[in-house]
Amino acid sequence: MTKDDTEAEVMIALCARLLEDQKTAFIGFGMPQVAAILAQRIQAPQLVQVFEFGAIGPTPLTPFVRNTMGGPSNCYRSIAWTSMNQIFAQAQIGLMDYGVLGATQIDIYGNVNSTMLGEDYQRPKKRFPGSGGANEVASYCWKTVIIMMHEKRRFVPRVDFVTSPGYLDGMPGARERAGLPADTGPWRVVTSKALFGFDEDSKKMTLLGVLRGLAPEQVVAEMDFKPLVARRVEELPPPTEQELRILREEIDPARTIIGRTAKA
Amino acid sequence: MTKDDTEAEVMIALCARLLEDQKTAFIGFGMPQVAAILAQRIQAPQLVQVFEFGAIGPTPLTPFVRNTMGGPSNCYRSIAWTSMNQIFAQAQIGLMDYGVLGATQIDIYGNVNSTMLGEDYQRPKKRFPGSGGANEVASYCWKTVIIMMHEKRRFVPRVDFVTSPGYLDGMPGARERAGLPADTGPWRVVTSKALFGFDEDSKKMTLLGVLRGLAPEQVVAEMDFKPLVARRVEELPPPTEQELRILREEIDPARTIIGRTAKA
Amino acid sequence: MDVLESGVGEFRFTDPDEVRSWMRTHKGREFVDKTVSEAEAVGRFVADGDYVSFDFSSFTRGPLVLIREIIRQGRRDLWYCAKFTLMESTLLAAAGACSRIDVGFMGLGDTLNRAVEEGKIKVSEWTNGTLTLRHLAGAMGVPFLPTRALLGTDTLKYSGAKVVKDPFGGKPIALVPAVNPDVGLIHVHQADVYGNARCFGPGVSPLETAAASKKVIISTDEIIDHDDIRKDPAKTTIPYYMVDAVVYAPFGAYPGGLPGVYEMDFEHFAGYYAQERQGNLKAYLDKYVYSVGSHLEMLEQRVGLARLNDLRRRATVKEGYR
Amino acid sequence: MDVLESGVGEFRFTDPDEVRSWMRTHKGREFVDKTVSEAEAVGRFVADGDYVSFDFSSFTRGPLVLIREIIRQGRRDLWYCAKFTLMESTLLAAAGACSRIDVGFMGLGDTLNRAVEEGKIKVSEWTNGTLTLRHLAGAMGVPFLPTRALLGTDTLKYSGAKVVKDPFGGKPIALVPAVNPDVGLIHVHQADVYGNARCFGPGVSPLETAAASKKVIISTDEIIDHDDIRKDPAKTTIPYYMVDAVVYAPFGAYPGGLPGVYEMDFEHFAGYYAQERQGNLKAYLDKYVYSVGSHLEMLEQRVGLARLNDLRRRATVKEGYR
Repeated sequence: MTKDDTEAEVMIALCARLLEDQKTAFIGFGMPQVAAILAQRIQAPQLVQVFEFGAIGPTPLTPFVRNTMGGPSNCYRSIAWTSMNQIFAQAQIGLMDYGVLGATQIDIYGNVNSTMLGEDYQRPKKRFPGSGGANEVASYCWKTVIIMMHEKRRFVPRVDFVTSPGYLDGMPGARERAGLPADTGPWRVVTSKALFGFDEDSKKMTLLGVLRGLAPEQVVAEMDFKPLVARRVEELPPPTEQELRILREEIDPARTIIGRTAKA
Repeated sequence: MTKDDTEAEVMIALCARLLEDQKTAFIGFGMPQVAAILAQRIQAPQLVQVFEFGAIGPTPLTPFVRNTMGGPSNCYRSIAWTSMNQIFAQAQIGLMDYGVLGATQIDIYGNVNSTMLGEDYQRPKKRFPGSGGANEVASYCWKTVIIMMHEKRRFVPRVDFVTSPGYLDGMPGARERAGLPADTGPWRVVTSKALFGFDEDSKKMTLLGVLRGLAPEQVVAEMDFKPLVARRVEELPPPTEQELRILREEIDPARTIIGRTAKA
Repeated sequence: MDVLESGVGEFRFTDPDEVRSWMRTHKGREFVDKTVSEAEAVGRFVADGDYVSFDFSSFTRGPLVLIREIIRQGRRDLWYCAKFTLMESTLLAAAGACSRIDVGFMGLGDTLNRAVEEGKIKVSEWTNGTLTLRHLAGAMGVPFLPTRALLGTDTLKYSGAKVVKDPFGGKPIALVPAVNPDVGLIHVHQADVYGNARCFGPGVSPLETAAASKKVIISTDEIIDHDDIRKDPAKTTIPYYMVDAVVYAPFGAYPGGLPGVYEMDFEHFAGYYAQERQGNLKAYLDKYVYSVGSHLEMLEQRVGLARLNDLRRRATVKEGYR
Repeated sequence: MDVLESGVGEFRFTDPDEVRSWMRTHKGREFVDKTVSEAEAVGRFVADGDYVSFDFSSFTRGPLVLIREIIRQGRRDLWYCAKFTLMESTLLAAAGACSRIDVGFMGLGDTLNRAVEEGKIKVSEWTNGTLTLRHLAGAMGVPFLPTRALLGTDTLKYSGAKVVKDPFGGKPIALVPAVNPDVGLIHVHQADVYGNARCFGPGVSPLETAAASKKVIISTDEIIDHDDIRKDPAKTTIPYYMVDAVVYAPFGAYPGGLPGVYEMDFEHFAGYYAQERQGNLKAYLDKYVYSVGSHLEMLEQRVGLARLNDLRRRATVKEGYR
């Protein structure tokens, strides 16, 4: 991370680079939106963004307007405007290539917790907002990308509550046995320091790349479990000048999203 | 029947009189359409017609255009245009007061056959077009009206094939036991000679009225089963001058529907 | 949740994961020009033995241009989904193109009824509503949907539906299996070259049919700019990635009508009825299908511009159809 | 079709025949003027203990006018359906109006999370998609719908869903029970006095919410002629017979926006966030709800015409929203 990049800018840039042009991508609220717009402005002008309230293929106006996911700027010049049941049907039938989600906590098998900490569901130690549409996205989309701050407390051996399914207990075919669509699951985890995938056999989170200037050990030290490490860990370039310019000048000049840093 | 009324005109007029203003009515193809338009022109101007392809509340243009059920004349100035799954959902949830259907054959419990005669489903003695949307209408609407030519071969003790449900075997609660919506079922059968209801306890077809000039015995003689007969059988006036004028001059001057007579 | 009853009818069912896998690999998300002639569309996307579905009706916004092309190319053994069907199922059967029918409503005239009586066509029994619901299940990627229709009837007995006890309320309820047709045929008012399509007016199930079908051929009376689609996204009935081919076919619904654009041709249907009653659909097919090389040739040589102009002139009700 | 797993969450379920009976007797098919004030609508149609559903979002086309009125009238023990929810669930909880929540997404800020931690609010776990699907089931008059979401997760475990073996394909599938809310609250762009209503732009589930709910209150930014509805029937989102009350409420979605008409009030939300973080929503409610007698008074005295005009001015994107 160059000295003045925020953690949010790093996560967003790394995430945007993963999204291919002329693919469909189910986009969650907040940071995933900014990443998708950035991807559209660089390598994926015809990325078909899809939102859970039913907009398909918008070309969002910038500056990005925080909160109004359903408003005119964000839904500008869509291909179709539908509804939630319709758009999740399309995801369920296999039409969505990517899903991009934020998360509060994740474990080694990519299970995501955005519901609660503690043992007693009715009296949690800490309560979070819940699934939103994340459970559907993580269940239905072909390749799910999870984007999160790189903080130790967020990477835990086993999440207290599985809000959205990763590879469950990691046993071969665990998702399919549960009835989830075949050949789906978390594909990448993007953080402010690194990029992870999942091992094909063990389904364990695997370090694929680290931000230029960081060592794999530094990244792993800030996780509460030990991920697998790829034979060759890629060096991830920090946000380019072009990426930063577009983020800072075009998409989010008020820095409501890109200004975020880890609380830890 | 006055000398120059056709059987179709009689059936249509008798049926139209049953439809109340400001009620919803699921309308089948052909004769039910003409009856609904006639009702709108006389006592039920705000009858909300509903068609299985999704039109809600049209005020059809006349002359009535045979066949183009989905065309602009028939769907003119609707309240809403939807789709088949949507409109059957509304019927299933109990929003449709009437269903009006034609039928090929009926039995004493109001079960309707529009599928086939014979024993072997794959090699019927005579094959008919099948349910269309009639099964849904007869299952979901609160009061189903069946409109048919009064011919002996059409009123049989037991239909060869139950296409659309009447009171099934006539046992109390038979429809509910099968899983059909409670408190539904055939309400009236309108023919070219008479009007029938169904006995509350035995669920048997019951003669409620006969066309002026006919005796109940004459009507029953042209049925292959003996219906119950109401304590007081109403005398049904033949089509009025107003009804005939509207049918002949406004709705169907080409007589494509109102010109029909029994083949027997 | 025990199965209380199972219909004996044969039915087409595809495992939802197999459907998903198809949708992943065959439904391109690329923005490519998909316009082709009706001959090429049918040649590439309709195979012998396919399960074929259609929307909306032979009288109104039906893809009759594609039905005639299927007959012209001599397809065989189609399994035809007769939901809200009329002329086109009859023509397919008369031409020997289909050997199985899922019955909602059988057709126009007695030709098909006789074919069933003679054992030439195999049928399974459904209803317009449950066949459309099966498409919705297919479009949702779930294996079945529940319905309170069919229950208590022989229609259920000769369908592929099952009756189960609802695990929430305890009452019997019917489940209909999803259908994912091999081919969906849909005529629309407008489409762009990528396949984003608009239908105006009520319709049976254009979106469900497009979403459920593995291969989708759109025929359209107008081609519009992609930019127009983006100016009014609420008007889009079918998004492009569900569509495999776009056939530009003015009067593609002929002899049926396209609401707000042209009326159905009553005289044509009168002639059809007469030939159907005489058992002479061969002559009808010769005239309108086999003896002409294309839809355009049929319109020009068998219908004529004066008649076409007249059908457009009669479509005076425009409200709501744009 | 055995039940393989059952969630332990409490859930609202109404037998479909009971729902039908309600729809038969309470949903009038008469064309009567249903316009009433927000006070009268909430007074007549929202009772303590009701299950309440809402569409679409507090930021976009939400019926905030009705939420504030519910709080003003001091309703208690509501069971709130938090599908795509944000500010309004938080306000209801802060005001002590709701005691149970079906969670899709919890709210705006930590107020609600703390209320759950402290045991002041009981929750059942769902997702935005499955809560919306439950409304679709309720709108279809069926007891459940199947989904391939929820499976394998704790979300399912604390929901009311059940997992069964699909009797067609044999794989496990989740069934979610229908929900028929006591009250559905929907803000729309336009409605006639009978309740025929139009929403423009994408939306979560205005029709499903209206169709499933026993009592439906529409708030609308515009009242239009009934005749206008009939001139463009494809634009009708909700037919009148689903609607019990029509509240004429310009800026009814405030502080959220109405696409194409006015933008959300960012400054207002900034103030809300600040007070929410300080745990001072009492002051917020005092200012915008308790100290004013009506929506109109709130707009006039707490927002002002200059701000309202500015919010309209900012809504420059009109394409598609009419």
